[in-house]
Amino acid sequence: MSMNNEFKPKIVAFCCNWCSYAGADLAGSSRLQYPADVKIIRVPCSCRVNPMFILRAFEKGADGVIMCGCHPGDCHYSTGNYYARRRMTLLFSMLEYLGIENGRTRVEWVSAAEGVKFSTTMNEFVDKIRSLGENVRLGDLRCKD
Amino acid sequence: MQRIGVFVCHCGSNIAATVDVKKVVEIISQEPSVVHCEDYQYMCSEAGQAKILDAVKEKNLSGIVVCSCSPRMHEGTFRKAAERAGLNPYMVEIANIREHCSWIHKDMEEATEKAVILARAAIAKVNLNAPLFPGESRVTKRALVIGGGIAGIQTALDIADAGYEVDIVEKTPSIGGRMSQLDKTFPTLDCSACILTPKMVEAAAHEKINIYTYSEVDKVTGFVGDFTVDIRKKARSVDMDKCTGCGVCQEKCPSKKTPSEFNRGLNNRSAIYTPFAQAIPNVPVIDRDACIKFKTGKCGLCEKVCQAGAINYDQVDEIVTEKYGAIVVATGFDTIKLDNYDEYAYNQSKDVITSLELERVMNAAGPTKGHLERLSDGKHPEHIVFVQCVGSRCNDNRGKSYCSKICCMYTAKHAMLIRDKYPDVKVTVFYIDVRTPGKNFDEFYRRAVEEYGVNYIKGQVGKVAPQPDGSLLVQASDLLDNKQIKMKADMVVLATAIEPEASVRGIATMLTASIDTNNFLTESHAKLRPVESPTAGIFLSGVCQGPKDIPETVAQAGAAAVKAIGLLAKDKLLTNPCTAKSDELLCNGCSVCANVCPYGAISYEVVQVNDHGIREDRRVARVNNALCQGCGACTVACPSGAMDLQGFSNRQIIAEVDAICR
Amino acid sequence: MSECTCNHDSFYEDTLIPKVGVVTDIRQETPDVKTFRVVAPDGSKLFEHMPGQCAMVSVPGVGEAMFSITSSPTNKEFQEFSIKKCGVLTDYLHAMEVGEEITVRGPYGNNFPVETELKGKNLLFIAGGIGLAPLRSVINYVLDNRENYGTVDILYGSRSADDLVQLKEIQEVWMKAPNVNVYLTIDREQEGWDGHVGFVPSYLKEIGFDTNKVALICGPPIMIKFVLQGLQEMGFDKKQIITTLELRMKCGVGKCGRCNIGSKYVCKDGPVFHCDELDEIPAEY
Amino acid sequence: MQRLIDRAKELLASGEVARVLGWKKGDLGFNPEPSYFETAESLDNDFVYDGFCGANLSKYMIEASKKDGKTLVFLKPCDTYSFNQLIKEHRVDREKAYIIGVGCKGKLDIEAIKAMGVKGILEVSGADINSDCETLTVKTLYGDKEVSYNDAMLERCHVCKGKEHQICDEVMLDSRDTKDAERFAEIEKIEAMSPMEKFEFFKKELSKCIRCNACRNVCPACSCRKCVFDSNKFDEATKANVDSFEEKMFHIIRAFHVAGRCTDCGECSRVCPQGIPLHLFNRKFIKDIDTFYGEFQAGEDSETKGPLTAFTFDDVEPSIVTERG
Amino acid sequence: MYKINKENLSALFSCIADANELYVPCNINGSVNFAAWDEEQLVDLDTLKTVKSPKDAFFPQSETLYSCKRNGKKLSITPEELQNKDFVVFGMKACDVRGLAVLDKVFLVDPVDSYYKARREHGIIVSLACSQPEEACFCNVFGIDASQPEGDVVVYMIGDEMYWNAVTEKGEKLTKQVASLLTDADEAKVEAQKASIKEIVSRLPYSSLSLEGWGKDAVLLDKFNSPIWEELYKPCLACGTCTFVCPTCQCYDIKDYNTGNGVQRYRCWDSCMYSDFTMMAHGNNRTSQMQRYRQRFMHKLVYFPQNNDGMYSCVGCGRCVDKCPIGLNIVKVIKAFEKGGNR
Repeated sequence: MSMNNEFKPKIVAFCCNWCSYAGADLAGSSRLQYPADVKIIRVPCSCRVNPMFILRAFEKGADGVIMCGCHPGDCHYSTGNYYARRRMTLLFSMLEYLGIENGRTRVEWVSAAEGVKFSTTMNEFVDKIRSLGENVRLGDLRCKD
Repeated sequence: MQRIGVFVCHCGSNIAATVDVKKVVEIISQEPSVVHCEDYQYMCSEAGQAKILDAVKEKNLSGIVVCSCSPRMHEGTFRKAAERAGLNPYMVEIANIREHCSWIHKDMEEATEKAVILARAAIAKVNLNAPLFPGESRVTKRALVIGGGIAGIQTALDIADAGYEVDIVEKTPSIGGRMSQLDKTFPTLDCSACILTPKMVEAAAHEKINIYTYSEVDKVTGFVGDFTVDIRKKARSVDMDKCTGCGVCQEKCPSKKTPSEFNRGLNNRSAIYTPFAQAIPNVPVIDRDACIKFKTGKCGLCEKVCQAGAINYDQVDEIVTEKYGAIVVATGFDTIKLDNYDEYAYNQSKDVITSLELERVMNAAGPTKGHLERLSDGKHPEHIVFVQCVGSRCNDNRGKSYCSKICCMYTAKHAMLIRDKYPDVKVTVFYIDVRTPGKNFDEFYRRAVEEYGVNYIKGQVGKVAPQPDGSLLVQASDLLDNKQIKMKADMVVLATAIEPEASVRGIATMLTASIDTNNFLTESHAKLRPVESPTAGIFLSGVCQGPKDIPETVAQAGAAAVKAIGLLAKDKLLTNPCTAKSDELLCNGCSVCANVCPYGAISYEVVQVNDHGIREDRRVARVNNALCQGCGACTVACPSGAMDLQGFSNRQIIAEVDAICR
Repeated sequence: MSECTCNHDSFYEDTLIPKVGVVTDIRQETPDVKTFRVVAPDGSKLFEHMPGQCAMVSVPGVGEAMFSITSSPTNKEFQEFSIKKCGVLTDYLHAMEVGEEITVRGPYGNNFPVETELKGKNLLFIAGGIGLAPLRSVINYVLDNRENYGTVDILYGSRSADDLVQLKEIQEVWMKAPNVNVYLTIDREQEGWDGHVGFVPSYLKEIGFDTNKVALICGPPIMIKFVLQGLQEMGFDKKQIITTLELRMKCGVGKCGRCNIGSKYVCKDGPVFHCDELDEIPAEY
Repeated sequence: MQRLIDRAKELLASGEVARVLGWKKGDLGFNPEPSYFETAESLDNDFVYDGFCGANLSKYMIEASKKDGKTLVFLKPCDTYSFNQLIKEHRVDREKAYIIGVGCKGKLDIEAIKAMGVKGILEVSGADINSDCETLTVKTLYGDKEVSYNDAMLERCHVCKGKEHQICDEVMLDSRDTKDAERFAEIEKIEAMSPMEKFEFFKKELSKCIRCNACRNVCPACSCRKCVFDSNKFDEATKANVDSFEEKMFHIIRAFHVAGRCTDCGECSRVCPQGIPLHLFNRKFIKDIDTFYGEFQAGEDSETKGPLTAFTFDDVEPSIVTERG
Repeated sequence: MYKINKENLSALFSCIADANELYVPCNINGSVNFAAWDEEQLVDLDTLKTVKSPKDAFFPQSETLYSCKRNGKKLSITPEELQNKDFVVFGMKACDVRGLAVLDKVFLVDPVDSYYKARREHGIIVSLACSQPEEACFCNVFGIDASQPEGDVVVYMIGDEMYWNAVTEKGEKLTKQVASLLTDADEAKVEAQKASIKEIVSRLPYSSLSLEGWGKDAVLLDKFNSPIWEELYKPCLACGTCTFVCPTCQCYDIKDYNTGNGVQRYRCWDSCMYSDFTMMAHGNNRTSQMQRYRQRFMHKLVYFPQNNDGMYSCVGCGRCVDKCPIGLNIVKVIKAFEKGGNR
């Protein structure tokens, strides 16, 4: 962690290739700002996001993880996000049950046309994570040296 | 470990204005496994690509990272460049430092730091990339169309005209489908038979089209480009080659008590029958359930009167196995059963009929020879009430939640035709909304109201009660005037909701095509791929995909044909190499992956494996690369990690996560 | 080298802590075998060893595995490892370039008794494939101390001519050394090969050595099995046959519990065993 | 119990089955072990079925399915759910199993007896399957003690799923109603805690975990040939025990992998040497699945798609977790 | 011999903890294990056996050996600091202390394991004589006297008093530290307790277990090739419970953890029962569970004694008897061979 007192969260965003990644591209070409703390990983579909990836991100020091996919019903693969939705609902519920602040994870459906929504979502999410502060409840101590 | 070259693009000033490109190069050069790193003004330019070619040769690179614009923009460009350099195109990864970095950040330090991290993530991924090769599969240049209605006929004609063989499988004795039952068509009021029959004839005569009527699809195996289909030709009991279609057998047949399917049960037909006069083929079939010969063994009259000697009681079902490259589903629709709608007295009164029955009543070849009359007593009606949305847009469980789409228009048509032919008949239409989007549709509806004086009432019919005098008492609410109405009617016509033909569910299962809860086949993308099923090589034509009128059906039929032609035109199919792959040593054979696969791409087989010295037979998953589209649903469902997605493997994504979080 | 701030008595007191080694030379021996030359970052030799000993080579974050040291102790400049590609670590090593750093700890295990039992004896070396790696250390040791030993016969075979490891050294040094006979064989006929063709055990019988020798053998298990049979048929006593076992180890210091065969630890009590000793331990190797 | 032995001998003798999978007497009277019996003699000498036969034998049927001939297996009502689930996942072969659904009067937990302060247990009587299952007499080095049968039962028996066998060829011996607690009561208690309390509770529990993998290896749903935590597929093959994260990751993912497949058989909690209430993870998923997607009991049949391999268009959004507060 | 009233134990712990790290058996959510002492901990000296043996105070379940950092192509290695502070393990039982003697044979022989050695040098053992042996105990079979453990200080719980007897120099030093809390005592009560324990031990179900045919004179290959193993291993789940609760099991794995900033090479306990234990890139010498099961017991009862002058790698603590999920244990193995004529 940097020494200046401003908290710079590490945020991983999984974006599906067909909608949300394109939405992020649109946010970019529309020059809609959101904090550099967000780093995007491209996946073919939200149903490719394994809970393991999310826990891994937290293990390695992420402060927030957000997953974006096509709106339900609009999945490029027709049903992927429906599975993703169930998986993430259960995972998030479990994390909350374990006492992890429930704002650290989020799912948002962002279409390729929703550049504005993408950037607003990211701004909101970063604000939320900043208000939650550093992730101390999840994460491996060894990564914090 | 790879030997990675990293190329950082300035994109003019698009990137360089906010990202300190030189600094990125300086930092990234220090990364392990990076053996080459440079920046350039426009990496996508010829000169930029040449730099990739040179570096691959000079430094013997095995992987490439381009830090530039979105991969959705130039991933293809750089993959091709890599290929020209002798590398596998899938050894390229893009770090998106324009749309996801320089364009959205203002602070140079921040943007530069992020660009470095994005580059590291791409490097981490490339380190685990493996060359991928698109597979090839051959294409059988023949299409199957399931369903011989207007959708199927149009699709078949379009495919055949493009020069490909087409088979139509129709389960009834004749092609023609629902459209053949219609009297007139909106919005131009052409006679349905007049425009359909020529198409039927054309299809039958087309040298590239082969029609299997009275046949059903029994079994489908294979995949896009290479389906194998078993078609069951049901025993017709009439020799197609000998029959001249003279019709004597039907006249002489003593069993004439079977409700006519074609006339919606409004009259009866003989046991040996052709559904309607213009049937194609004009060869009757024997309905063995109704035929006296089959029931008692005595009779055989048709055989005696047939001069052609075409009657053959010993025919059995025949299975034809054929190979196809593409399959078009055009199974059409039926109206829903009205058992849940007792309030409309459909089952109590013969004078309450569905709109499709009205079509037959109004048709000159129909049960009343085209005379508008009450089916109970043959009297001329004075007042006809039309009820809209019977079972459509229903928010309880009795009907369908969707709009059947065609009812508003055909009701306007019916009202108009009645008013035109019988100006003395009063016509009232109860509607919830009148929906008339479409070319000349609203004008059509307005003519019904304005020119023909059809009485439209926004309101719902609560009850239709048959009266002792034979009339019908219609109780309804008028929503605009907010009052209850009671009116006497002589006939009530129900705009009954349509639903997909019942057999489509079985067909969808055979095709592994996905189907929604209403039994409509699902399209691959609601907007962008509306005529393709998510299952590759399966196309959708007509109402099996969703409610449609004739013009839309024909348009979609043509679209489906074009998609099928596009497939058949290829000699070989290149398959997307980013497909799922199962590690058979880890696979449990539990089927969870197949359960979530939208494409039916996963099958199971028992193989002998050698698991570190343990030899045993195991049930393991196999991914068909021709079908897999690479969504990855299976990879997450798989608990053991046996199923992985090439190009987006677990390790690769985890490496990206690690690089970002480090 | 980084400043040591720890409280270990001396930096490398614990044998689990490796030394950093620089790869100074990489030779492609066969399509899947490369020989790596390693020295300390200051250019000196990492450690002293005896022929037959092995060392743990590691790329931090990738893996660690035991390899036999193929260079002779008589080489005063460096150590060499001949490594066959067979897993994650070896894949990584094979992709490496000269100048990169790895870690090495060792030497581990016992050695061929070159200074005791073998002194003054006639020696017969029999190797198959990558199995030449440990024997090469002995052979060069013997050649460098030629006066201490009797005759030297070397029988070496491989799948094909391309799979013969250290072919250059064999041809240019061993074949030219005094009182040394080298017999090469490959499994199948191959264009451009005018030497012997056939499996090592059958070639062994064809040649038919007399038994006033000590045999040192190393190779794939199946070869060892038949060579052993062959030697016994020729009248060799198991005591006269010395082999080295496969190096399936983790700690290298006889503690982690993996490589033991019965009460013997391959990493500590081996890897060099007399064949009569093998009869006394369970067949778990 | 003799009836079981007689029936097993009969089936062995007739050649209907090639072997019997049951429980073998332990050396302390309360530590029976799962065992195969191939002869009438061994059944006579060693077979046992009493209150301490808690082990769920359905997972052993994976290996037994590979053997020649049928295996007679004794399954308690709750074990049959696991067996059904294993059929669904093609892990066992129904044709290779002859299932005797054996009655159950609640299974005993020797740890529960010890937790009552009973030390030096030499013998426990009253655990016989034919007894009235009210009181156990425990003979110890330090005198005799009486313990209520119900107090000594495993956690899972207090929330018993019922006396019905979901799948079997025949039923033998009677079962007893042992349910005296609400299945989700513990979960609700935790859900009502503040985030900090929840976190501390689980941190304490998981800090006990020694990564011995007993929970995983005994679990009939964890039937993977190679667990992800043992393979390199996710780069998560760690056996370290450094801080709580590793255990957290392991237990969350394990629970996730068995979500919708876990029948709540309770074996994980039974075998944990540290007494970690592992069922709290699995049961949380079961509760959530019931709430979000409708009630579902894995193993009730061998065909229904599991909740994580199905969906509806109007499933709840993940934000429900935040919204429900 | 000194004594201290049980009421003052907390003060005693506090006093010890002032100068040393202190590990005592604590009840954490219902399980008793050795843990670092603080005021908050629920100390439990009544429970006979902690779930895990105290071996991880000397041989931790996970410990970092060294860290590597990569700077460009350069590597640097920083060894982990060795234990350099004294620590006290309070309440080890006779079997646990003997367990350390077994570990010593592994870690203190050449090449010495410096991590373990440092902990042994700095560790002060306060052992607690057993007052209520339980059914699974069979330490007497290995010549261990539960009533008279080894250790730097031996303590005895008798009534409301705890008797304290320093045995070694380290023990004397610790005694000096806490002297203010101790009062002089005579040995009569201690001797009485010892006698009563001996009587109880003789009544333990496993007390007359015979080790005949095992140990350094065992016929290794007879035992190894015995068909009995095929019968014994079948129910084994291949979990590591027995290994991880055992005071003498010392198998470990060496692995890397990538922290993002470097690599930590750590070692952690491993179990020879795990299916991947001997899996290496170029082979696996124990591919079946039978082989792995046999390895564990052959090691404890034959290999180890043969390499260490007859010392068994089992101390009869009975933890595996208590904890095996499906009721297997070393005693059943010994008995099975007894039945089978020790072959």
